[in-house]
Amino acid sequence: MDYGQLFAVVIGAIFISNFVLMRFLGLCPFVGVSKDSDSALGMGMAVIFVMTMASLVTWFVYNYVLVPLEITYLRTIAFILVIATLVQFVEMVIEKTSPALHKSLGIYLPLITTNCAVLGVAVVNVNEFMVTELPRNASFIFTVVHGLAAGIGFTLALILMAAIRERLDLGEVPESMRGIPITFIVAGLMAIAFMGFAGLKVG
Amino acid sequence: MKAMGELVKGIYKENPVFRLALGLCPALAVSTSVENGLGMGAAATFVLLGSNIVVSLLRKVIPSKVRIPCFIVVIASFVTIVELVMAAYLPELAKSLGIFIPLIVVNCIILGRAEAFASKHGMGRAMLDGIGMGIGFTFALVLIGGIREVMGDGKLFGFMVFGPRFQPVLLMILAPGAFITMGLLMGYFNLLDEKLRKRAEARKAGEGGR
Amino acid sequence: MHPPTSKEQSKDVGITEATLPERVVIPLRQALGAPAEPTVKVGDEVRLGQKIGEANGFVSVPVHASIAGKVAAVGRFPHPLGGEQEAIVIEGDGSEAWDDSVRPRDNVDALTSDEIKSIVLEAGIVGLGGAAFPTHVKLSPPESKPIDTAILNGAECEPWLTADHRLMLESPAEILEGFSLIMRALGCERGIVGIEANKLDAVETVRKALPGGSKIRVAALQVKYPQGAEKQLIGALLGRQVPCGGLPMDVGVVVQNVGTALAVHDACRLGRPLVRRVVTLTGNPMSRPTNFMVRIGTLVSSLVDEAGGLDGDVAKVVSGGPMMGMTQFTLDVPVIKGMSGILFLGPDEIDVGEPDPCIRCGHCVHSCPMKLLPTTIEKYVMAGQIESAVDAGLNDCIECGSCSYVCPSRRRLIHYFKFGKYLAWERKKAAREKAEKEKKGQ
Amino acid sequence: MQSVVARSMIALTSMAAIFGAILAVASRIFVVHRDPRVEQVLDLLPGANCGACGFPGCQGLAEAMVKGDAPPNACPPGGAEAAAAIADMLGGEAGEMVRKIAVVHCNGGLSNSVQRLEYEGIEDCRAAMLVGGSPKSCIFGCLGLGTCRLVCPFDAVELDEEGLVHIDRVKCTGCGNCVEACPVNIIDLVPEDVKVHIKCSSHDKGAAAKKVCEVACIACQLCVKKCPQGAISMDDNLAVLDHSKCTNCGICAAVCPTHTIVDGVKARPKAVIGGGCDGIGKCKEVCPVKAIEGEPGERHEIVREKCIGCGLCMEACPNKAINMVGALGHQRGRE
Amino acid sequence: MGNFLRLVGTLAAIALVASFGLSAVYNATHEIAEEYKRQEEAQARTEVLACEPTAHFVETLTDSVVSGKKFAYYAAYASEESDEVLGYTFKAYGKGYSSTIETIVGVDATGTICATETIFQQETPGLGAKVVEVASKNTLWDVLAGRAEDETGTEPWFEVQFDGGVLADLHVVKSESADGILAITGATISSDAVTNSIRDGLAMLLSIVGIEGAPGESSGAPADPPPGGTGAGEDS
Amino acid sequence: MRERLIVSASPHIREDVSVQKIMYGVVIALVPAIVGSVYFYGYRALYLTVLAVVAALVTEAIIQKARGVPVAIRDGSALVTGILLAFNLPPGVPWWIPVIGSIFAIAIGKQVFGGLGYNPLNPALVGRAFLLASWPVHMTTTWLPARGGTLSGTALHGIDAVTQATPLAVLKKVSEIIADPSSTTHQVVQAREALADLGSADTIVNLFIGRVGGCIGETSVLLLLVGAVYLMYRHWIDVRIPASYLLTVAVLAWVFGGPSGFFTGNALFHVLSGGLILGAFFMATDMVTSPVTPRGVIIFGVGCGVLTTIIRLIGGYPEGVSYSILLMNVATPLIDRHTRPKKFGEVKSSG
Repeated sequence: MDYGQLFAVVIGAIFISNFVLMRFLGLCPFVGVSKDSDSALGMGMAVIFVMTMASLVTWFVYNYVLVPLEITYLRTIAFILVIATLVQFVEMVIEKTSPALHKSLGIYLPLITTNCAVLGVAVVNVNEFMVTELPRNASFIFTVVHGLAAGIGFTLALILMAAIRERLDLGEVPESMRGIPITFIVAGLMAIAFMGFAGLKVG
Repeated sequence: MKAMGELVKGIYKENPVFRLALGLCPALAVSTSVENGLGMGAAATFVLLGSNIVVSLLRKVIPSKVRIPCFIVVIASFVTIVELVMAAYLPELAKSLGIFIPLIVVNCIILGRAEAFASKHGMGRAMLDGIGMGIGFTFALVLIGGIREVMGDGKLFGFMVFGPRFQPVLLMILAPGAFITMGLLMGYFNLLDEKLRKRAEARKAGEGGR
Repeated sequence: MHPPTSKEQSKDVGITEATLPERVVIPLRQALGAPAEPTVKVGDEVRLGQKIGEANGFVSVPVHASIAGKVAAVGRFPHPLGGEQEAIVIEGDGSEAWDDSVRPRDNVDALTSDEIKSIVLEAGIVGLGGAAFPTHVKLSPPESKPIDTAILNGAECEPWLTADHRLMLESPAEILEGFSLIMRALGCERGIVGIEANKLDAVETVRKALPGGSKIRVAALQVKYPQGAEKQLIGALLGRQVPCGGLPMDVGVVVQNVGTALAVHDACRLGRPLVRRVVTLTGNPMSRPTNFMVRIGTLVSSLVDEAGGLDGDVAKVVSGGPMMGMTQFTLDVPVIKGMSGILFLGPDEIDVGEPDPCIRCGHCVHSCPMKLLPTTIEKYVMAGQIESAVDAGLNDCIECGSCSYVCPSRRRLIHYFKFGKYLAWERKKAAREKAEKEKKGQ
Repeated sequence: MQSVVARSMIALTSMAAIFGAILAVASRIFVVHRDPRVEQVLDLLPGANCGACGFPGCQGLAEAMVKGDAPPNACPPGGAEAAAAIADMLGGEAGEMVRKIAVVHCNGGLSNSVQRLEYEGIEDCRAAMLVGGSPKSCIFGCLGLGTCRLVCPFDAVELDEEGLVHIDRVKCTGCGNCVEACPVNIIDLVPEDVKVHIKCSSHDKGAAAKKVCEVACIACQLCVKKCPQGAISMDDNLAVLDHSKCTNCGICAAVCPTHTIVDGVKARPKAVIGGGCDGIGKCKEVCPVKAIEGEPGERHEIVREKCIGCGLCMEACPNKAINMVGALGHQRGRE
Repeated sequence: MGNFLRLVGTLAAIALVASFGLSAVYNATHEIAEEYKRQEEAQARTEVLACEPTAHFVETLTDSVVSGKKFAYYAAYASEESDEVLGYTFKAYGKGYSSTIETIVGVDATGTICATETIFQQETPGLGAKVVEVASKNTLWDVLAGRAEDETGTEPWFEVQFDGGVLADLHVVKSESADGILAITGATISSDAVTNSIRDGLAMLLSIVGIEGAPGESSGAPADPPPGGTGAGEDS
Repeated sequence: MRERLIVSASPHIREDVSVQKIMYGVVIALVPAIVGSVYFYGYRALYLTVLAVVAALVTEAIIQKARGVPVAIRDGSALVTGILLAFNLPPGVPWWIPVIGSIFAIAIGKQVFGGLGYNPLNPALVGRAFLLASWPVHMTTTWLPARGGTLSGTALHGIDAVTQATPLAVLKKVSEIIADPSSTTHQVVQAREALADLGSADTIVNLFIGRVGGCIGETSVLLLLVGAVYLMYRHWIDVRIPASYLLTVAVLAWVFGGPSGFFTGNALFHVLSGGLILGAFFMATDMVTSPVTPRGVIIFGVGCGVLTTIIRLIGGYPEGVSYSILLMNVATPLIDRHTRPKKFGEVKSSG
């Protein structure tokens, strides 16, 4: 187990190639739910949870169903089925067992089904940790940790953006740039700032 | 006339990217060049068309509780078909679109249209809607891709535009360039919309006065 | 925060009695709370000190005739606190005789706490520092909140104003007696007179006037704005912080202005209701800055004439000090109980025009004595996010003006806070009405 | 090769079946009661959960719509169709009501009224009231800082250079926001079909009002006397119109010496005396603006410039010799 | 219960149909895709050994494992009977910015690189993708006006740099004046990925087949210079 | 007395300070460094600065005109942006670099958000980051040696690979050589000598005076400090930001920055080299983009320091000042949101 490499995966997913700012994954919810900080935090937590869970489950599906049956070409359809079910299931469980948690976190779950960051993380996991020569147990840990880190990276970008947008809401952004356009400009500038992490040597 | 309307609404009035803010991820990720934009647009259009048709046909038999999973399966099937066919017959394009082909599945445009339109209309209109939206999506991708390719690489369709002395704005090819181009284009479309609306209002007021 | 004090003009000018006005306009609303109910009608003869308006509720005080004569009118007149308010106009007959109800007391030292409170109420005394809060209310804290310290506020941190300063120099003994009566009314043992260190002569004078064995001590305060604000004064003298949304009594303290102490003395010792006060007339356009002892209801215009008029262009007339005072659009407003001064500002002393955008320099944050974030609150109010503004401390703002004073962008911070408080209050009222309606509906 | 087909089919189908079963069972175990309207709205929404609305998914938007926190058109992907359907579903309460429109009862602009002070501060009438009151000498009048415009959600209020407020009768929905916000309470909701308005709120006595404003109501009572419907009365030096009685005849506006009453009818018909006139002069008696001339017994004439088209003469003429012509499409009052 | 079955049944039925359709498409296409890939690689192998025109027969050697890492290469002979090795080809995998770049490298019998060809990359167009870009003199306007010169057969300028290179030459530099592989402006990660993967592969090959120039001596190359064309001229 | 008096809310007097005054104060504070840049790099430095300033002013004016808002280029903010942008460029860049940088800085960095006071990121740094990403070759290789000194400010001891490098780039290079196990003994010895020289008194003095290569305005610590002291005296910059920033860098560089283990780094070298002084006093203190809360400014300064050190020590760039300030700019609204000071009389912070 190479902990340095694992750490590098974490730093990479959060900062260097942040899912939102560098890989353009999960933009719809990034733009939609970054209007206020509280929703952003709730959404972020939900995404972290689902990304980790989805990484975990898809690893099993890939390694114990698709690979043995030699039908890896079905991974897209299998993964999305898994994610959709997972999200819906978790939402139902949370709504029933903990209304408070549902209010703060669960309501963001449906939004995640179609969050391409979740499917994205599953696909990236396959490309980076499963088809490579990593031993199986290592690939499992890398997959789950990567899912978690990618979720954290998404959440980081989301709450930073939410705080900025709350401030911009009180400002004088030109009429035509209000809302989504200025969000993209801010995202662009955030991406420029995040370029400072490029080439970070960790691990 | 009505059919025409369904077709062209996606280009400007209901452009999925600029107006509805859907399908943003591929719009930015794949728009590094016109070629990629066209390829992604074509792929998405095909999936849109296919899933719209199937969803429209199946709209009466699918119970609402499993509506979403069913739609997703349908869409994912079409995506996989595109993936397989592209790998076999257009391997170069498949290489450059990479990870974003499977992600067409979660392109909100497709599920959105399947839900909002195809599951409520007959096959004919659903087809037209699919094609219209696809064209709008492709248009957006080509527009963004063109801007980024010209400014960031000095090229269009892989050919130099400005000659060898041009020093391209590398940022435009990088992630920030995509965001900023998108933001400015959306802002521009808003401005355009405002202008058109004002003009229409003025015309209406003029008519009313007479 | 150290705005220029600008007190040189009038601090050495002794208090002079203004000539008896021929006509006074006495607004029925003198203090916070409900206006008084008039008890006279047009044509009635009134004597000096006679009650002409009855208190109307707990937070309300009576008003008294400040000259003898005939009631000429009861109606709406311009009010120094803005807009028009109900007032009683008395045409004077030149008589200086007090009403029969005014009788000096010789048993002052035997007065009980309750007696003092009722005398104060009957005399119509309010805080003369500017806020004009009814004094009897302040003297009657609930039993759950025992008062251990009374503070006499002689800080007078507002620039330009010298009314309190002169009063302390000229009537220290009376003020101290008034203060002792206040302490007795509150039943507290400790009394502190807080005076800013730029008035060392006043510190000296008051100290000298202290009777032997007094429980009162005099403290010289650091010169800074707003040192004289209640909460800041308590913090500076006792190191206690009045809780947010709370009153000084929550930390066992009551603060009274020196003018109020004099009024308490006059009421208890001489039996006189509050019919006069000291007003500083100052500002660069004034030909002779003056400290006047003025009858309540005297029109400012007549005072200005008496002080020799104006010899410069005046762009703003402020009732009170430049930091918290209220602008006037006419000089035909009467002196009210809470009016500590009239300040005239020339066109080059004020700034006009649109403010610049906020550059988030944070000067307002550093200057805020309440440790709020004025820039943030302002933006919330501007955006109509009143709840967020209240969360951020809108209602804790004491409107001292420090933030606006230091703002390089000349933002209208205080105006927005006043406005925000108004909107918050409106909202609360609407919510309450809605709730009541729903209750009725059920 | 067949085996790939078989493997794929078995794997995918069984996965779908298992997941479907899990969901079906879970939905039964973890059933939570929801507002049925939310479900209905949810059905009308696209269900893409794209987040374009800013709410947490379609469920969140549906709940907000039901609660009234989001307008029916808050879903961009759903487009106009979904919006219409949702509005239909949720908007059953509107019922039939007389449409009302906000009217500002002041016409004293910068040039025809007196200003008493120069206001420096927040452009909002309420804020101005906090620091010293109205800039106008008339304390009843419009402050002209546009609070009503700020609070109007429909962009229906305009402020002109005179500092006067105009309400766009098409855009105004009668929501009453401006009525509540106006610190001097000079805005009022008036039935849409009343088009004659008394544009003053001053309770000052005639002379005092006239001194500070050229278009103030001076309480001369002319309108009260001339109104054929008895719709105008005097309340503390101010003319007040009873909307339920007004027929928009416009007589009051024509007789008002200070032009305080404004006739909002765009075009009025004119009376024309036809051949049936026998000169009995009834019309001349009733004409409020003295627009009829003629000797008794002779055919009378209308002075077109003076005629305001109120139609009183037509009603008064026993010979039915008078007709109202012009102003095509104009409707007379509410019959 | 009927409802339950209907839910599950619908979903399963759709999945059944979908999987049937998909597997049919898969059957029809995956052979073609794989065949294309095989041919592409085979062709690339021949092309990168163009400097040894007599080499026309390439044989797979079994995978070797060197210090825990798998490595596979092909040896080229003049004919099936010949046992004189004319050259070698191997595939180098370099982790670039957004993909693993695969390059086929041809090496002659002395250990000098003959030619290289990048067969797979998904790097950013305009940046990392320039590893396979052909420097064209033709502008869009030339093409539109029909003035374009024929440029078929031109090699990408980045790949050409490796031709004739030996192990010691394989390090990335950022200015044209220095010796080494000139990095692509703004795409140092991709440049490094290709160069380092070729260097590592070559070193591995040399040590396996026993040509002089062991890995230890290749150290003149800097270790992972920073990306983004940033460092203030760290390179010579 | 006037016919119509002015009525407004209190207070009725104002301190004699304005946005314009502050902005021109910053310009005045930058004048010594401008003069220094002309001395060290010749008139080209001034030429580039003027280009940047003119481009910034013209862009601001054009956009404000197009937006239909009053043209406010006199407020001096665009002037400051232009100067700071030029200060962040190597002295040998082509003329169009400062022009395009200024246009981007003003248009995308500032005006698109509504102009002065609303931009979340420091426009000058946005401009610089844009240029660095777009034309990395120009931005990293066009250094000029300073008059009276050298490019690297120190002896190189045969580290031939770094003839074009600024002190920080030399540091990065030698650290890499030392850390690289494949380096020859000779190389390591040379690198250690060079490293020792970097920390020598001579180099430190060179850095302090400005006799080293670097961006136009960042080299002379002495001249920058002169301006900074003026600004601090006028209370126009918040001292806590540069103080916490520099302290953090110093401590972290000392602890982690050494080639031979913890607590061997040269804090002084790190503080004086690169754009740290310029960044800490003139860019991190940009009022618009830094927090306003008392705790927030400390967090901001420390955050800048941590990020700068991380990028310098293990990042892909030799210098990390501009990126770390940009990153902390991004975090500023979040910091402000969570560091609201305790109100006077607030019994317990309610969360």
